[in-house]
Amino acid sequence: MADPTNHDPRLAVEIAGVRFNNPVIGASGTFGYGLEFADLIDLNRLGGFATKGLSARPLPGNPPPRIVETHGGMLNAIGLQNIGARAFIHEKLPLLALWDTRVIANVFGYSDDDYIEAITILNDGEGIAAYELNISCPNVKEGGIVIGNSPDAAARLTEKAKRASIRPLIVKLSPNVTDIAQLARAIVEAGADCLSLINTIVGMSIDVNTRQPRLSYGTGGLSGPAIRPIAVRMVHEVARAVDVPLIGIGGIASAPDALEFIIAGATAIQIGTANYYDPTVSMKVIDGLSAHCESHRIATIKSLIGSLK
Amino acid sequence: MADPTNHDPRLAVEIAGVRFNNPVIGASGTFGYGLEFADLIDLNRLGGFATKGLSARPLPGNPPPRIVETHGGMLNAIGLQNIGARAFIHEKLPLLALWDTRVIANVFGYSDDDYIEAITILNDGEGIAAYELNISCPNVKEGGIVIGNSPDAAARLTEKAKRASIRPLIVKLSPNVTDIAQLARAIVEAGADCLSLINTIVGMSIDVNTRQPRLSYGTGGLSGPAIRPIAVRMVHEVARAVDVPLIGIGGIASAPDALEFIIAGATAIQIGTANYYDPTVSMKVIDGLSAHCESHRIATIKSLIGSLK
Amino acid sequence: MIETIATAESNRELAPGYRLLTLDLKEDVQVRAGQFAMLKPIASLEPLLRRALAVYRVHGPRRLSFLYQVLGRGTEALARVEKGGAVEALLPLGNSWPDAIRDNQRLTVVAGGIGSASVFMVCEELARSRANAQLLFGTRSEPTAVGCGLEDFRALGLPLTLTTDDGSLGEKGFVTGPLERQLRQGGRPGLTIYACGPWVMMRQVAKIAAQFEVPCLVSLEAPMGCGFGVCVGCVVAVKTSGPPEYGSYKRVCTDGSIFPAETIRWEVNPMAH
Amino acid sequence: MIETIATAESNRELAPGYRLLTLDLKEDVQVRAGQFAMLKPIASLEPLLRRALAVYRVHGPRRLSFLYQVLGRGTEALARVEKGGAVEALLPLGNSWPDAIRDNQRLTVVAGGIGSASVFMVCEELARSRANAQLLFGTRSEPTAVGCGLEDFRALGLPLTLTTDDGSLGEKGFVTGPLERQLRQGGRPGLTIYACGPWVMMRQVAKIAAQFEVPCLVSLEAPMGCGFGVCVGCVVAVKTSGPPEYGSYKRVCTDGSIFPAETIRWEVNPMAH
Ligand SMILES: Cc1cc2nc3c(=O)[nH]c(=O)nc-3n(C[C@H](O)[C@H](O)[C@H](O)COP(=O)(O)OP(=O)(O)OC[C@H]3O[C@@H](n4cnc5c(N)ncnc54)[C@H](O)[C@@H]3O)c2cc1C
Ligand SMILES: Cc1cc2nc3c(=O)[nH]c(=O)nc-3n(C[C@H](O)[C@H](O)[C@H](O)COP(=O)(O)OP(=O)(O)OC[C@H]3O[C@@H](n4cnc5c(N)ncnc54)[C@H](O)[C@@H]3O)c2cc1C
Ligand SMILES: Cc1cc2nc3c(=O)[nH]c(=O)nc-3n(C[C@H](O)[C@H](O)[C@H](O)COP(=O)(O)O)c2cc1C
Ligand SMILES: Cc1cc2nc3c(=O)[nH]c(=O)nc-3n(C[C@H](O)[C@H](O)[C@H](O)COP(=O)(O)O)c2cc1C
Ligand code: FES
Ligand code: FES
Repeated sequence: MADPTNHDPRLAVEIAGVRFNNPVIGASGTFGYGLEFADLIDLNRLGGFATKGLSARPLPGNPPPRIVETHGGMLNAIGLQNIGARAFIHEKLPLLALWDTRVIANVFGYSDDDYIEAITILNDGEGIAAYELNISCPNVKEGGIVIGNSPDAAARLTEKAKRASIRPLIVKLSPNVTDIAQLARAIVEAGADCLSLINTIVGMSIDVNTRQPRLSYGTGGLSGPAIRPIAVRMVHEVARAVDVPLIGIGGIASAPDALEFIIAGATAIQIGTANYYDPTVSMKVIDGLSAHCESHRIATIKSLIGSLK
Repeated sequence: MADPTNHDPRLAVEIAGVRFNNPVIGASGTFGYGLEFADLIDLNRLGGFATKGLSARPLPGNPPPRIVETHGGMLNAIGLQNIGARAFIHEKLPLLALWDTRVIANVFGYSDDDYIEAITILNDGEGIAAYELNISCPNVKEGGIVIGNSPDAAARLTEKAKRASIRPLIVKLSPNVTDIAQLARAIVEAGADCLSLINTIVGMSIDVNTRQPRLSYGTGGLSGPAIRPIAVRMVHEVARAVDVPLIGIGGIASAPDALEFIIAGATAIQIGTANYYDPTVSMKVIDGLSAHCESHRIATIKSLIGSLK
Repeated sequence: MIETIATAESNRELAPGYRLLTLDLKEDVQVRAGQFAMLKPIASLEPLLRRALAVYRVHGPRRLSFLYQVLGRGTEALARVEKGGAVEALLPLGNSWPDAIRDNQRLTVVAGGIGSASVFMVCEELARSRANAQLLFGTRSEPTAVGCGLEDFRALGLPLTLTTDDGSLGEKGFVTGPLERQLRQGGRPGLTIYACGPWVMMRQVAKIAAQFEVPCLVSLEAPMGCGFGVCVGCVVAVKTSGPPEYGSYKRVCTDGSIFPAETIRWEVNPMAH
Repeated sequence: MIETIATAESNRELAPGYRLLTLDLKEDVQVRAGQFAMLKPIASLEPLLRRALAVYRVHGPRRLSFLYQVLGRGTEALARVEKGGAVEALLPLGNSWPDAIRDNQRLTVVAGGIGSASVFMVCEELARSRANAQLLFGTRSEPTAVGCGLEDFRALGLPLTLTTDDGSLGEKGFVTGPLERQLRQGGRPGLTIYACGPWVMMRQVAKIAAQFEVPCLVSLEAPMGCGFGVCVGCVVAVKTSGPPEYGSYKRVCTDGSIFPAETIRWEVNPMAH
C-alpha cells in the first residue's frame, strides 16, 4: 500500500541524505525483520527500523537460555541467530516494499571479510536505506576481542565497509569502552556517515541455587531503562567529539526518554527492549514528540538536536 | 560497649589479615561515618563499613542538585563533601570505638600527593582496619582524566599509597573502562592487598523541559540495582585475573544479590544505595546469608567464593 | 493477535499459590485450544517484561480466564491485580492443539502441575464431542491439584486418572507411571498423546511415547521476552541434520508452543534437566 | 527516629491531585512541629527511593497524617496505597519550628501551596496557646486551597488571610503581597516569620523579612536520597565567610529542614529560580 499517512512535518529528520518521516526507529534485534509488527502498529507511521543482525550466511545463535530479566532491564545472549543476508533480500524485502518506512540493514560478521561479504550481498537488495554495522555485539566474541572495543580495529573495518557499501554507513558503537569519544572519532575519520549508540553493556546474572550463570553463554548484553543514563551520557560525549549525525539508543520507552537523547545530540533514536513489553511504544513516542512540539511551540524537532544548555 | 553479639560463625571471612564477622559491609558514601546508623541497626552485627571518602582537608562538594533518581537506580554527583581526615580521627573514631565492627577509611585526593597526605594523617588514627583507595570517583575529574581509568596512573598511585600505608590497602576499581581485568592486574602488581568493585558508572539525566542536566555537575555516577549485572560480570572477570580477595559492590539489596557476587568471586560485599531506601537492609542480608547456609548445608560461606560452575 | 488493555473481572486464589484471573476484553478474540497471552498489570515498571500465560478457558468472545501459579515477581505482580484492575494483554499467541477428533483417533491428555492450564480447552472439546479420550492429571499434592483446576476438569466427565507426588490424592507417584502402565497393556494403535507440564515430565512422556511408538505433542515453556517472535529469546533446540544451522533452534512463542515431541532435542535443552 | 512498617488507616483525595494519608504505627513516636518522614509503599521497587513528607497532624502517639500533592512517580505510588496497605516509614526526621510562644513574641506563619503541610502543627500550638499570631495562606486556586488543608486551618480559628494566584478565593495574587503590606504598616518589633512553600515564594519572603529586619525561618525542600544524613544529596548552599569550604553546604534532612532565612544563599540555589 502506498503511504496514506499524514506525517507531522515537524518530526522529519535527515541522516546522510536519507529522509526519515520521524526520528523514531526500531532497534536491531528487537524489531525482527519489521513484518512481525505489521499487525501491531502502522508501519507507515514509523520513522524506520533496523533489522536483526544479518550475516552473509544464516546463523544458529546460542543455546537457551538466551534471556533473563534484571532490575529495570534484561540480559540477552541471542548469538545473532538470523536468516542470512540472501534470505532477507528474497523473503523479507519484497514484503517490506509494501510499507513506506526506512529499512536499515544491521550487518554482522565474525571477521572483516564476513562483514564485507554480507554488505556485498545486501548491495543487491531493493529498498534498503542504509547499513548499520554492528561491531559491538558482546555475545559473539571470536578470539576473545570485540572489534568494536578497539578504535584501530573498528576504524579498519569501517574503512573497508565504507568502500564495499553502495549505501550510507551507520556504525553502531560499543559502550564497553573507556573513552567512547575517542572510538567515535576514529570511526568517523574512517568514513562512517553516522554513528548509532549504544549497544548493550556486558553483564552477568547468576542463579545462586544452581551456582550457574542464568544465560547459557555466561554473559549477556544489558538493555532497557536501567542503562538509559549511561547511554545519554555517551551520546552527549560523542556529540561533542564528532560532527556526523547520531542515533541515540538505550532504554527509551517514552517521548521524554527520546527527547533526552535528542537534546544530548542525537538526530534520531532507536527503541529496543521497550518493543517487547509494549509493542506499540513506537507509536506512543511519535505522538508524544508531536505533543512536545505543540506544547513547546517547536517548528521542527531538528532545533532540539544537541540543544542542551 | 563490648561485643554482646552472637555472630554466625559460618559467615566469618578474612581479607588481608582483617577478620570480618560477616561479609556484609556498608559502601562508602552511603554509610556516612557509620554513626548515623547507630539508631537504625546493631552496628555490632555489621561486618564493617567504608567511610565517606576522606581527603586530607575538608571538601565542600558540588552545588545542588546532587542526586536524581533513575529507573532502578540513581545518579549522584556529591563531589566528595567530607569533614577531612583529621576531623574524622578526632570526632568520629573515638565514638566508633564503642562498636565492634571493621572501619574501612575510604581515601580520596585530586593528586597522588593528596592521597598520600590523607593516608599519612589517617595512619595516626586508632581503630581503622584498612584503607580503601577511591581512585574511581567520576564526579571530581581534575584535568579531565580519572586516575582510576588508566592502569598506569592507577598502578603508580597504588604503589605510593602502599608504601605510605601502615594498613592493608584496598583499591576501588572504576567500571568505566574497556578492560577491567587489565586494570586489576596492574593495580595488584603494584601492591594492592584487595580490590573492591564497582564504583558508579558515569551517566547523565536531562530535564527535557528546561533542557538542562538534572545534576548541577552535568554528569553523575549511576548506582543501584540497575547496575548489578554489570558489576557481577566485572567481579567475575577480575576474579579470574588476580589472586587477591575481592569485595563485590553494585546494586546489592538482598541476600541472593550478595550471593551472586560471592559465587562470582567476591570474599565480601558492600551495600550502597539500598541503605538509603531500606536503612536496615544490611541486617536483612546477614540474616539471609545465614538462612542460605542453613538451607544449603554450607559450613562456611568461604566455600562459596568463586564457586561459579 | 490484538494488543489491548483488559479489565480484571476477578482474580481469586484457588489454592495457596495458585490463582484464577478472569479478564474482560474490549474486542472479540478467537482463541484456539493451547494458545497463550502475554500479560502484565498496566504501567507496572518492575518487572518490565510481560509474562506468558495459557488461555485456560474462554467464557465468551470477550471474556477469558487464566490459571496461574505464583512463582516470582511477574506472577506476583499479576496476583496483586484487583477486580476492575487494568491488565496489558497481547493475545492470542502461538499455535494450538490440532483438532483431536478427526478420524476417530484416540487421545490421552497428560497434564502435569500448572501445565493443566494449557490443556483445559482441548479437554473441553474432547468431552463435548464424546471423543475416545482420557486425562492423566498429576500434581505434587491434593491442594496443588485443586490449584491446577481439578474441580473444572472433574466437571468435564472425561475418564480421569489422578496422581500426586505425595499420594495425598489418587495414585502416589508421577503421572508418567499410569501412562507407561497403560501403554504397556496395549491399545496403542490410533492413539495420540498431548502433554503439558514441567520440562522434566514432558521429557519423560516423550521418552515413553517414543518407546511405544505413539505420536506425542508437547506444549513447551521458556522464559519469554516478547511472545510474538522478535526477540528470539525463547528458543528450544530441535533436531536438524548435520552441524548447527539457522533451523537448529525454534521459538516457543511463534513456532510453538506446541511441538511434536520427537522433534525436540531433549538432551541439550537445559530446562529439561 | 524509628524505621517501621506502618498501616494506612486511610488515603483519601481532598482535591484533584491532593491527598491525605493517615498512618497507624506499631510504636509510639514523639513528633515535633515541622518534622518529616521518609515514606514509600512496602516493597515497591519503582521508584526505589522513599519520598519526604512533612508530618501534617498527630492524632495520637501512633497515628499520624500526611498531606501531599501527587507530583510524580513517588507520590503517585503513595496515592495508590489503599486502606490497610503497608507503608515503609522512617520518622521523625529533621529539626522543628522553635516553640513560638516564648516571651510573648508575635508570629506570622506564611504557607504557600502544599507547604501548608509543614506548618499545620505549629498553627495548632499557636491556636491552643492563644498566641499573638496569624496565618497567611496562599495557593494557586480555591480547589488547591482545599487540597492544601484549608478547612483544617480554618477550624483552628487563627486570624487567616487567604490569597490565590487566580483570585478564585481571597485576595488575588501571591501570599507575599499581604505580608509586605502588613510589614510596611508597622508592628514589626517582636515579630517572627515562619514560612514554608515553593522555593521562589520562600526566597521572596526572605527578601521581604530582610528588608523590614524581621527574623524569618523557612522550611526548605530538596530531592532526598536517604532523609537521615548519609547521602549528602539534599544540600543547600549557605553563607560562609571566604572560599567554598566544608560548611558551604548544609543538609536539608538533618541540618534542616528549617533554617534561618538569612543563612541561605538564595541566589545560588538553583531551586530558588
Ligand atoms: C507458552 C507458555 C504458557 C504458559 N502458561 C502458563 C499458565 O497458564 N500458568 C502458569 O502458571 N504459568 C504458565 N507459564 C509459565 C509462566 O510464564 C512462568 O511461570 C512465569 O513467566 C514466571 O514468571 P515470574 O516472574 O513469576 O517468575 P520469575 O521471577 O521470572 O522466575 C521465578 C522462578 O521461576 C522460574 N521461571 C521463570 N520463568 C519461567 C518459565 N517461563 N518457565 C519455567 N520456569 C520459569 C525462574 O527460573 C525462577 O526460578 C507459561 C509459559 C509459557 C512459555
Ligand atoms: C523535608 C521535606 C518535606 C516535604 N513535605 C511535603 C509534604 O508534606 N507534602 C508534599 O506534597 N510534598 C512534600 N515535600 C515534597 C515531596 O517530597 C516531593 O513532592 C516528592 O518527593 C516528589 O516526588 P515524586 O516522585 O512524586 O516526583 P518526582 O517524580 O520525583 O518529580 C516530579 C516533579 O517534581 C519535582 N520534584 C521532585 N522532587 C522534588 C522536591 N523534593 N521538591 C520539589 N520538587 C521536586 C521534579 O523535579 C519533577 O518536576 C517535602 C519535601 C521535603 C524535602
Ligand atoms: C534481545 C536483543 C537482541 C539484540 N540484537 C541486536 C542485533 O542483532 N544487532 C544489534 O546491533 N543490536 C542488537 N541489540 C541491541 C539493541 O539494538 C539496542 O542497541 C540495545 O538493546 C539498547 O537499546 P534498548 O535499551 O532500547 O534495548 C539487541 C538487543 C536485545 C535486547
Ligand atoms: C550518593 C553516593 C555517594 C558515594 N560516595 C562515594 C565515595 O565517597 N567514595 C567511594 O569510593 N564510593 C562512593 N560511592 C559509590 C558506592 O560506594 C558504590 O561503589 C556504588 O554506589 C555502587 O554500589 P550500589 O549500587 O550498592 O550503590 C557513592 C555512591 C553514592 C550513591
Ligand atoms: S518470546 Fe520473543 S521470540 Fe519468543
Ligand atoms: S537526604 Fe540524604 S543526606 Fe539528606
